[in-house]
Amino acid sequence: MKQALRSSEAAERMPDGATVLIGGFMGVGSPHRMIDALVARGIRGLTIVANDTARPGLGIGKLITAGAVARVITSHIGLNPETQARMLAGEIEVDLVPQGTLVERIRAGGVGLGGILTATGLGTEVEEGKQVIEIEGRRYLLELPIRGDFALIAAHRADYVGNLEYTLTAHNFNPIMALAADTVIAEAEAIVPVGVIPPDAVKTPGVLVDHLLGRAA
Amino acid sequence: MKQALRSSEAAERMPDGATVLIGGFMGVGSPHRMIDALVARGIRGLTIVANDTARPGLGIGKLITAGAVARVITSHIGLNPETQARMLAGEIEVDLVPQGTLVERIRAGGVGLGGILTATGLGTEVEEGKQVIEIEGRRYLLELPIRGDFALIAAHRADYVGNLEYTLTAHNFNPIMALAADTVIAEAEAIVPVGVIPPDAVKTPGVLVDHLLGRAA
Amino acid sequence: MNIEMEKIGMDPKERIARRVAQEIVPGTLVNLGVGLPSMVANYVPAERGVFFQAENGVIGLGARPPEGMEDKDLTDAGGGFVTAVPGAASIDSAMSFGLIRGGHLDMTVLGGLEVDENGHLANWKVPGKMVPGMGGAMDLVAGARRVVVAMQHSARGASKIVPVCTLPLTAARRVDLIVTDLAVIRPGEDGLTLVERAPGVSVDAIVEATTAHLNVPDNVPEMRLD
Amino acid sequence: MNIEMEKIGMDPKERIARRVAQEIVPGTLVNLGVGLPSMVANYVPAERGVFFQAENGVIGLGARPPEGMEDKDLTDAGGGFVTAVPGAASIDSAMSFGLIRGGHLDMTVLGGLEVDENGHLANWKVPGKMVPGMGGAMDLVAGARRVVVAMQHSARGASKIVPVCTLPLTAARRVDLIVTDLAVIRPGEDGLTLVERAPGVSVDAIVEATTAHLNVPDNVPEMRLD
Repeated sequence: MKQALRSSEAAERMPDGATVLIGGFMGVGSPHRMIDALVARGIRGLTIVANDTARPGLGIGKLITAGAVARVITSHIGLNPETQARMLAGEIEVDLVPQGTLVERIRAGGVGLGGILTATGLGTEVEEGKQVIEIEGRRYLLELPIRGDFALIAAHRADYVGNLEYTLTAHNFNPIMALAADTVIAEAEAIVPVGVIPPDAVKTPGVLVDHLLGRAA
Repeated sequence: MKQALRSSEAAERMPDGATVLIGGFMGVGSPHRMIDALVARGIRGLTIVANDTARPGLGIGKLITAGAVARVITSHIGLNPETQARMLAGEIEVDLVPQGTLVERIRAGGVGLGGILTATGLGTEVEEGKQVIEIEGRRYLLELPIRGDFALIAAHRADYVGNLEYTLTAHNFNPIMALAADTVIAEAEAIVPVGVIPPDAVKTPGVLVDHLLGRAA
Repeated sequence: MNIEMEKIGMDPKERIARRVAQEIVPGTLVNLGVGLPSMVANYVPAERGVFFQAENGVIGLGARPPEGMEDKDLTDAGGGFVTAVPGAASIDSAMSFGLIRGGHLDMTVLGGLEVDENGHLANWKVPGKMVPGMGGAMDLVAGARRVVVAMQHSARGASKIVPVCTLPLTAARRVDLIVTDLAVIRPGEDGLTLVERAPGVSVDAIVEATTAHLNVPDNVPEMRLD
Repeated sequence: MNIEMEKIGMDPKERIARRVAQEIVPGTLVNLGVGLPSMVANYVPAERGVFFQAENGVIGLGARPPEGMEDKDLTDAGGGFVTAVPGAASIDSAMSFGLIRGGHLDMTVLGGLEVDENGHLANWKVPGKMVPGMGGAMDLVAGARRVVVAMQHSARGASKIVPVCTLPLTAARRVDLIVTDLAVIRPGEDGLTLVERAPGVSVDAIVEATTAHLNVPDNVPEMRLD
């Protein structure tokens, strides 16, 4: 059984400079309470791994605006002009990774693979500096795993042992990121007693979750 | 919307010598109706990819006993003395693959990866003949994808468009195998109208399923 | 070209979307990019049994929801509210891109900045100016069975169909079809072939508006825009 | 050794299972192999909040179901009927082995055919005789944070703890602990160290029953078997 943690307490446990996987797609299915708590704590120098940086004032965009981020590993920053401006000004380092490669690299980090071979990115800038491996006459890029010190996960419902359910397009990177960090912090819209989420509906087993944010005050 | 197919019709579409991925773990979550239909059809020379060969008289064990199988790619044959006997007699070729590597190789075949790097099998017979790749001082085996001409999938419920639900330990290899074959044939314990399985409960999207066996007569 | 567009009483984007919709095979899985490509869904009748995928996590993307019934957890890849059709499935990003990269996606429709005589697409970066990132575009072009580029023929008076892409490529793969407000063009081994022209647009006008070399057959029929 | 076992009124397998159960840390995720290792669960009180994983697809494996209430779709990795505890999760094989290989499994308990002075385990093949296959054993030994081997000290009078494994290895990794009916042995950089002896069993008897070299400290306490 998990102890319910306040978002401010959770944010205190995260040091400046940490590598943080953050769920969500344009703010949908993002851990908004944890993001707000990190902004409030004034955290600095983060490496963020996330699909995108949302928009200014939304989700991960708040961390960008707050100056909390030193580096982003992401697939898309097109809807956040502030990320682009800070990148061009040299304030944020941005590593652009194809979305499918990004999620597979995080999964590889989570399930103990040393790397994966993919055709995505061949013949593009993504190929630069990477090892190319030929198998039966076809070329593939060797892409390496990504892991975080922390993963911040947003779920639809959690139960007391930390089992998580997601809904609709709010799944996105969350179930994969929950596999790939030393410390996994989940926030859910509702926390229900054990047994309310049936075994077949659990998408992230509670054994993966280290901390659960308590009911929003 | 799928057309409901009889198991005998489905078996007729499968040629001798095909490579067939078959779900199940010791017969639990195996496509028993399709297996019976293949035995009845007298199919020969199959390459079976499956976690195990169950027991004589159970699940995949029936295909072994019927002499339908030329080769098995599997993690475990210990509970089927007939597989072992036929292997030692040179009648069946058996490729033993660690269970986690087997499922990841099938997944790689299903999601378009050219291969995966894993530490499982290093320093064992599994390493023989494989490429070893060193990354940041750690060694990994390069394991290649597996795909089938057919995947035979057992599900708990299907809906009319082929969305599948699984239950408890009858998931096992089924959701992964459904990704990795040219033709996917699913049998379910019940077929329900569209909408009865809510989007969040779908574990194999119907777009992956080519044929659905009709209600058992 | 705008004058001609107005003549036939159809917005150029609508023309493109209607023409692309004809490419969509019944009962398939299709991904539509953000922006213009997403308009294609408006012209695909429900009876065709097509499932649209939004790569952010739904198979069975539907139209906009009724006012006041939007669900914050159901959006398309552009972040706009959508619905889910009966028979829809929620999927995570690993499954979503597993479908795209594993050859399960029958077709993708993407916007473009440039397409060249090799059929190469560039659509994710203008160095030094605009770097939105590739999002899912590289996966889609590398993985989809069929890639259709839907874009305006020109931008600010300059042809977007060029001899060789000057912008960074999205993939090494040759796309399968280009549909613009002026023409339908098929890339192949022997370069770009003009296969259809927009209603009221002459072959000469298309060739003039295109910096890439176009193979022009004797007969170039008009697009059918039903 | 059977005489001594009977003296203390406990089956050798039960002794092993009870001793291994003490290794299990509250609140962790543990995988128990088929056979003897699966007996360990009987001696882990529910209050410890341990989740047992069956690699065929459940986290939160429970005891045997009541007679007549068995579910054909809920078994352990040996195919035997089990229950699921409250808070259990169903998982597919990719997630199951993702947990095992990704470092999420705190401990695994496996049977063995041989363990050697390097701490290497052999437990999946007797060439020419018995080739059950490795099942999940290679993944478990390569991936679990802690590997405990639970086995009888000898088979048909021959020591199973040997200088160098003669059977094919399960992994190159050194296991963390060996628990037999006679002893608890810890493999390390400097070989195998005898850390506990079964009640009523002398150090000399253990050394005599073991073909591998054992480091023997001055004080080798008796196993506590609560």
